[in-house]
Amino acid sequence: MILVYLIGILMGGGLLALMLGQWNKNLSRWIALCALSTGFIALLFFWIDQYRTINIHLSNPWMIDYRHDWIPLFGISFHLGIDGLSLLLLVLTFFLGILAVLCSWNDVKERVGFYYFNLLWILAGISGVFMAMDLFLFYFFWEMMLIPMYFLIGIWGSENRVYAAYKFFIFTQASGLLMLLAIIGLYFIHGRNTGIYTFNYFELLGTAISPGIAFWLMLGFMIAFVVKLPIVPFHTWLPDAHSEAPTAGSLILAGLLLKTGAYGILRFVLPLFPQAARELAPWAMLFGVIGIIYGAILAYSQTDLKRLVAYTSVSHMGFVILGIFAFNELALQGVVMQLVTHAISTGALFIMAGMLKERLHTRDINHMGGLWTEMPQMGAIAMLFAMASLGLPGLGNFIAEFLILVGAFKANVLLTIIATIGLIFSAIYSLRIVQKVFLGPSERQDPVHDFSFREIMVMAALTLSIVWLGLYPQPVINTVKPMINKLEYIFPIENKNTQKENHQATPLNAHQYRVKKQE
Amino acid sequence: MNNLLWLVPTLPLVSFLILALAGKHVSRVWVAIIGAGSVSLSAIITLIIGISFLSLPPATGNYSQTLWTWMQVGGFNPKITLFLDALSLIFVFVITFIGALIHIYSVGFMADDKDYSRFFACMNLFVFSMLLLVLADNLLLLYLGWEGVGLCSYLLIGFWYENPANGYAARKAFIITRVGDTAMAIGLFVIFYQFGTLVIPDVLAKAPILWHQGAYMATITALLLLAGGVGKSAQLPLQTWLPDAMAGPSPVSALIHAATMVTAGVYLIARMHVIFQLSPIAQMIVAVIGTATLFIAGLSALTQYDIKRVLAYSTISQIGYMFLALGVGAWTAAIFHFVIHAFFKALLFLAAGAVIEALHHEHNMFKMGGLKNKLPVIFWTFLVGSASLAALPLISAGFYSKDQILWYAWASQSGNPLLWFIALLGAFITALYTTRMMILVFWGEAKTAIGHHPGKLMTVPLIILAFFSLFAGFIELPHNFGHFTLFSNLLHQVLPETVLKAGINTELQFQVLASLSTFGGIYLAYIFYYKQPQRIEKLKQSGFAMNLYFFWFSGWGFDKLYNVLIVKPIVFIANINKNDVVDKLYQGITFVTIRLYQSLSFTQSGSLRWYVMGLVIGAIIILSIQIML
Amino acid sequence: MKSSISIEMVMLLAGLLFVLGIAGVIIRKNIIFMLLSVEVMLNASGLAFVAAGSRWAQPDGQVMFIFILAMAAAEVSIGLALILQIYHQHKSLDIDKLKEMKG
Amino acid sequence: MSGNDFFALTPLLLLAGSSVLIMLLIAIKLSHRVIQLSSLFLFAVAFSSLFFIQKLLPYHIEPLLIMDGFSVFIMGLIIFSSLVVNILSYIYFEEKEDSPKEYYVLLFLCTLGACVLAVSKHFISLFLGLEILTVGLYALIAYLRERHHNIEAGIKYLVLAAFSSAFLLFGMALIYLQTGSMEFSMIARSLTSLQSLSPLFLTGLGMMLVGVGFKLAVVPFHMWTADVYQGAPAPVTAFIATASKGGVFAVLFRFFIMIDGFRFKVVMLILIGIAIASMIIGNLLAVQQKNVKRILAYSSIAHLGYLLVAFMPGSMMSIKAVSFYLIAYFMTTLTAFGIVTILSNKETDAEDIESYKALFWQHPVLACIFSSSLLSLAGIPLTVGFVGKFYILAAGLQAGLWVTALILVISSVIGLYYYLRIITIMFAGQKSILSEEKKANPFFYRVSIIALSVLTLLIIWLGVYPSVVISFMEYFRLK
Repeated sequence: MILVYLIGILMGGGLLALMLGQWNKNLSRWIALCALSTGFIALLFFWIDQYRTINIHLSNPWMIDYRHDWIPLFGISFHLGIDGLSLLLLVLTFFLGILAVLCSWNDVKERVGFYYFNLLWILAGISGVFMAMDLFLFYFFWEMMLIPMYFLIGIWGSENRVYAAYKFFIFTQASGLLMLLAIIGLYFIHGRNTGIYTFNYFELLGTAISPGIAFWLMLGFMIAFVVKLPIVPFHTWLPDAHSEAPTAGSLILAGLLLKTGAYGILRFVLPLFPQAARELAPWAMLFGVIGIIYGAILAYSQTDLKRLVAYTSVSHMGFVILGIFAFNELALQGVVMQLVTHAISTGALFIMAGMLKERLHTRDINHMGGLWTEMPQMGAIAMLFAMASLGLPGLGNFIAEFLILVGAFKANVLLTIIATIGLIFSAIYSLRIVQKVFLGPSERQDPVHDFSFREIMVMAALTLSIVWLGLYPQPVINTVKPMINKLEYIFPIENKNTQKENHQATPLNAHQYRVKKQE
Repeated sequence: MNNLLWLVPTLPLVSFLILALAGKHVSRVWVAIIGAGSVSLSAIITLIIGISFLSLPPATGNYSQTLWTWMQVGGFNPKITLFLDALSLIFVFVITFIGALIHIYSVGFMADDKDYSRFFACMNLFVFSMLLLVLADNLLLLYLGWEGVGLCSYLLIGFWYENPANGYAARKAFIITRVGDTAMAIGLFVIFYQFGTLVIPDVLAKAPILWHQGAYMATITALLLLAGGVGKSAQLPLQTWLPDAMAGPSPVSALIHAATMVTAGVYLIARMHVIFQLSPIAQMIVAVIGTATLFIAGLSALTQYDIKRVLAYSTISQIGYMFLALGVGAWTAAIFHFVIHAFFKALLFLAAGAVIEALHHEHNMFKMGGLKNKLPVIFWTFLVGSASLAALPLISAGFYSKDQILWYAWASQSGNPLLWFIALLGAFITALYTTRMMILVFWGEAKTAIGHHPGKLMTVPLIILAFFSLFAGFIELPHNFGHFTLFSNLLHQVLPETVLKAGINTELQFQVLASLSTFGGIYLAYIFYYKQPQRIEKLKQSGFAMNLYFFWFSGWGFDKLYNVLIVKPIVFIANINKNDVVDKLYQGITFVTIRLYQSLSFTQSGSLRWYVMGLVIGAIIILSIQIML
Repeated sequence: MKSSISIEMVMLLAGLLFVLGIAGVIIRKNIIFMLLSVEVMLNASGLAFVAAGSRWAQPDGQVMFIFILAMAAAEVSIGLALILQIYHQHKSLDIDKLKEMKG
Repeated sequence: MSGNDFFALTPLLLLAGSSVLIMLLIAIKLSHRVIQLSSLFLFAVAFSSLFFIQKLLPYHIEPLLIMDGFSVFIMGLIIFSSLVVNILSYIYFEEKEDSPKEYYVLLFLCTLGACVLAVSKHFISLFLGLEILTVGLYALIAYLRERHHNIEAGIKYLVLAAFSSAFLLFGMALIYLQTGSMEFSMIARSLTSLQSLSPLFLTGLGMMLVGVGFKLAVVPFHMWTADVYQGAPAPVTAFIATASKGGVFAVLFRFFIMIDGFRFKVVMLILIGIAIASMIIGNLLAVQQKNVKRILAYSSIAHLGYLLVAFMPGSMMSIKAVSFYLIAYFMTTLTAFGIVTILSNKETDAEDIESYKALFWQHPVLACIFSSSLLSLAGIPLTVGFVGKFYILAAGLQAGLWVTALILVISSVIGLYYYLRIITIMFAGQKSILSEEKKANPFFYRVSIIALSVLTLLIIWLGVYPSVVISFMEYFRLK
């Protein structure tokens, strides 16, 4: 039931914020904050509670399974369930949700009630996506988050917001509808095979589909996810949407919305169409690598700070796709790490871009420079997150990228090498941000102020998480482990090799090394 | 006492955290005490550990301390483990000890800087990362330190951030080393898949079992690791960042870009020596890179007028010697030279910093001069450092370390006369530019008035370093000269002994030759820059000499080459594609849609007769399809 | 009773009338003539119904024809009312002048 | 005729009687308000009578009519939409006309016509229903005779409708000539004895398609739609868009199912072509359109295309999909036109897209209602339109119509653009161009808004919880 409550608290909170926001703006802010905090704390307790038992029953990764009939004639049920991956992403959702509320505290002054309504409903949609275990329900949530996001960009965005909002909506909707076709196709194929017409994820798993059709169906799913993710030829909505959205919007877009794409691939594409996914793998990896390099090069040339950060997302998401299609535990764990750490690091960069915009009224980095003198705290934090984004060891992103690359190296050496070269590019654009914004001579006359207390709280939360993930990522890894193992089980061929290697490798250790030395 | 090991890196880290978080609220005195004190404390703990390690060596020859498991994924479980053996002990000693001296020096040197606490925070972070680098028991942790020192180097080169040139130099340093790091990361992947682990001792133990001598994979792995080392240690072809890195404050140059960080490549190769031994080709390449670098950088040093750039090129050149030593299998000689070089190069940088500060931040040697009597302490310590750099026979520590390398370049199993000869030539050039620098700075007439004299905080570390620059050489004496091998004995626990092909009786001849080249260099500089400066003027008349001069001055045109080959094309592509060519595709779709709309809406003409026509045409189409099919 | 004209001929006549009506609607610009042409088409289909009814010897065709007649009358009456109004507003019965709405 | 026959016909009789009754009420010079309220009451009675005849179903009234679940359902939809139109009409006509009372008579007649269509299973009843509906509509469209646009729309509709009726009639005559019957089941029977389809029958079917296609406004018979939608008074437009199309679609569906027209490849090919063309062209035409009524007109073309996709398989799923989509489409369209009606003023209808600017900040409730109806048209989840579209896709894909489904998806993305455009306009800016509260009659204004709100809640409720309706449709059989 906790899952239903989670969605309920967001939706209810949104409605309440909308209604009470009519006569008191502050009230809706506090309502939003309380709703999210309650959910967050509840989730944290749940996580801690589950964490102890999580790796005992490796065979069953599912923690909660809630099911209620919805449209029984179609075999549609209101079916929520979470495993480690969902739990982790849910925690992330609520965490970033709180930050989104905080960072728009003073930013949004008009139509506050409606703003928080949209914000909470987006989060509700995203939470739903992470929990839905019924394909119809999944699609339902998948689309449900679009409208509030559209409003968020279209109403509270900056100059070119309407264009960006359209573009965002149309890209995601078009791809989503293709997924709907694939979902329905799968439904009928399964129904014809077994006589049971259902959208239940667990029953659809292992549907026997002829390879040709499976490939097309998988493409239907893939297109929705890669547009969201995004990978390269489908990425152009992202820079527009990210740069025009209000700060909280960019944060949620980069931090959560993109993650739904990766989640979808992990949850649906791989388990439902293992064979087709394997066929697609080389191409997907290729596009991932193209994304890494292409996004980085584009990021380098941007002068709009938020656009720049947006393109870095394209680059980072390339790693995700590369890792997913490597089909081994290391890469998949890396992907999950990347989802979390990218959300934090890019989110932080977007928040800071928002703060800069609020102070300087521009996003053009050519009009910035030398801000360190006046804002050393922000400078230092920006430096930290720029370093995170270029994959400095000790920060979470490094773990993610390293694991992905190690995993992918086994699957495809050449592509992995090119992807690794992407790390050089990431250094180039990350340092450019720091240089252009904070270093160099200052040409400003009017003073700007450093972090306020609220902003310090936001950034501290982000900083602590990224460092924690960089130095002790084990909780995350353990949490998703059963799920990843399940996935790995689907792709046995690729993984036999490592098992063997490891087996050979373990007997040798430092002790033998010394023995050998003496010889 | 060994279990105090974790304190060594932790103290600077704690200090960094305090300064970074609360630096604004701490008075300058306390900043200095925390910043310099933490490193000094580390140095003292290192001494204690070192003594206990030497007096009571662990049975296994090493000591490791696991703090926690970093992560556990599949078969991959790197731990945060500190690993102490003779090699890392020497490095830890150099880092903490010289680090502490430089910190103390900085208290005086940076006294007037507004970002006092930021400076010490970064320096502490650097010491921490460097310690982690040398203490890491697995390659991933090493990589953490490796990148961490890169970050600190970046932060400190660009310390005076108002000047965009400094920021540019910092970025250049970071990115070029990152190129090497990337190759090294790939090397890590290879190692992981070959051995299933990144723990260094395990890797080294398995390598000879898994790979035969000269194995293809060994060469690849070694070359990838070498690429990392080349980037960090500013060797050919990734050396171009180091001269620009002199934009940072002098203590930074002393600590990071002379004594410690730039020798990380040497450490890496020494640490992974088993893999290099398995691949003669890779080792050969190491030697060749070292030799080429020492020669090229030496000639460049000869032409610089900025005192710090002279020292920078000289650093590149000296690290070239270390690479040469590593390449010919003279493992201990390389490390020995590293230690000695750390002393005298730190000394030179610090002294140069003192000179520069005394002369109102004047870097140009041609505007210095006549400081011999005005800054006596600086003069004498600088002289000692220069002597050591030029390898003045017998009395300087530099002689003992460099001579060993020269001799091994000839005499070791993989030694080669050509390598030796170029190295010898390098020694000659070293003496030449060192003397040139001495003469230009300290002799002649004074061209710039002295602003302020260095205080005790600055001179005392100089004197200590000068002491070591003179006498540290005596811990390792040549075969024919006492054959005192304290240093190499210690290291032979970890590193193999050098295999010789020539008898040790030839060593004396080579020592004489090396001494002659040193004296030759000194004499030539004496002639050109002191006795008969008009000869320089005459040389300047010649077009060929001037071209050569500019060629060397620009660091053999590497910067230009990279600019044209790599930087410009990428920037060009990035700039023309700023608006994302892929987006054109979608704009095209939009355009087509709108055109379709326009032509379709033209059919909605409002004319009833046209609508009737439409109906009729529709009917005709339907009927004809039905009849036809 | 023996029919002297074959069903086919009647249908052909109906078809011809129908096409004639279509042509009229397309060609004429005057609204009244357009309405007239539509009447011709309706009557053509009425004729076809009668013919079809006679083929099956059922009264249904003729019933249908009556309905068509009634409907045509209703239509014409409304049509004429509209035409009056159009003339009142535009002082013309040219259908090509009625193009205020388009796009 | 037995007593049962009369009982089964209650709804139709009630509608017919109501029109007479209203006429009488007009004759005794009652006020507009009384007329409106009494017609509202009568519609409600007619609507509720549908529930009483449930137990008789299915019931045949030979040879013309059939009362079964589907037809009663369609009748319910038609009467319901007339009822809503009736509610909306008061404030619309009150300020524009002195005495708009005859309007209600016509509305009853048109509703009757549409209902007859829904229950007919014979060419004669089909024709009768169609003409009752159409002739009534001529008058309704041109009702505001002072306006140029109304008259223009009226004459265009009249000429074209009569023209297409002629096609329909000629087609019927040909089929009758071929099969010897005008009753659907008899036609079907005579078709089964035929070895191959005669060209005569095919021509007849084709001509009928022209007539029906016109009424449904599918490509290529769509060109009148925008002009008529724009010219007609907003409530009437709502009626045309819903009731009249619903009735025609129902009878077409019944006809095809009864004669099993789905086995004729050629006919199916034509229908697929019509569906695809309607979806694409309908949506494209609206892309940059600035007139809201025209946008809705073009979007209705596309929606009929969607409906045809569900229609084509002719399966059990099709019936349900079509029925459900009709509900969705009816409610959504009514709501959308309801907003247009409410926002219209004395001089012009609220058709310029600019007049919706900043509506959200002026009338948040109206803007929300309009937005949800637009989103439902676009088929976004949480609205009934989404479930409807899902149903259609399911029906199409079950029959393997992949290409058609794909085109549906792509064209609905184009559609999305213009729906969003209206929504964006409503949320843009600060000041509304619309004049402030000017409603002559606050009571009816409020009633209208409440009615629309209820519709909106229904849109959302059915979007979230469609089971109620879906299980109700389980028992629809057309044969």
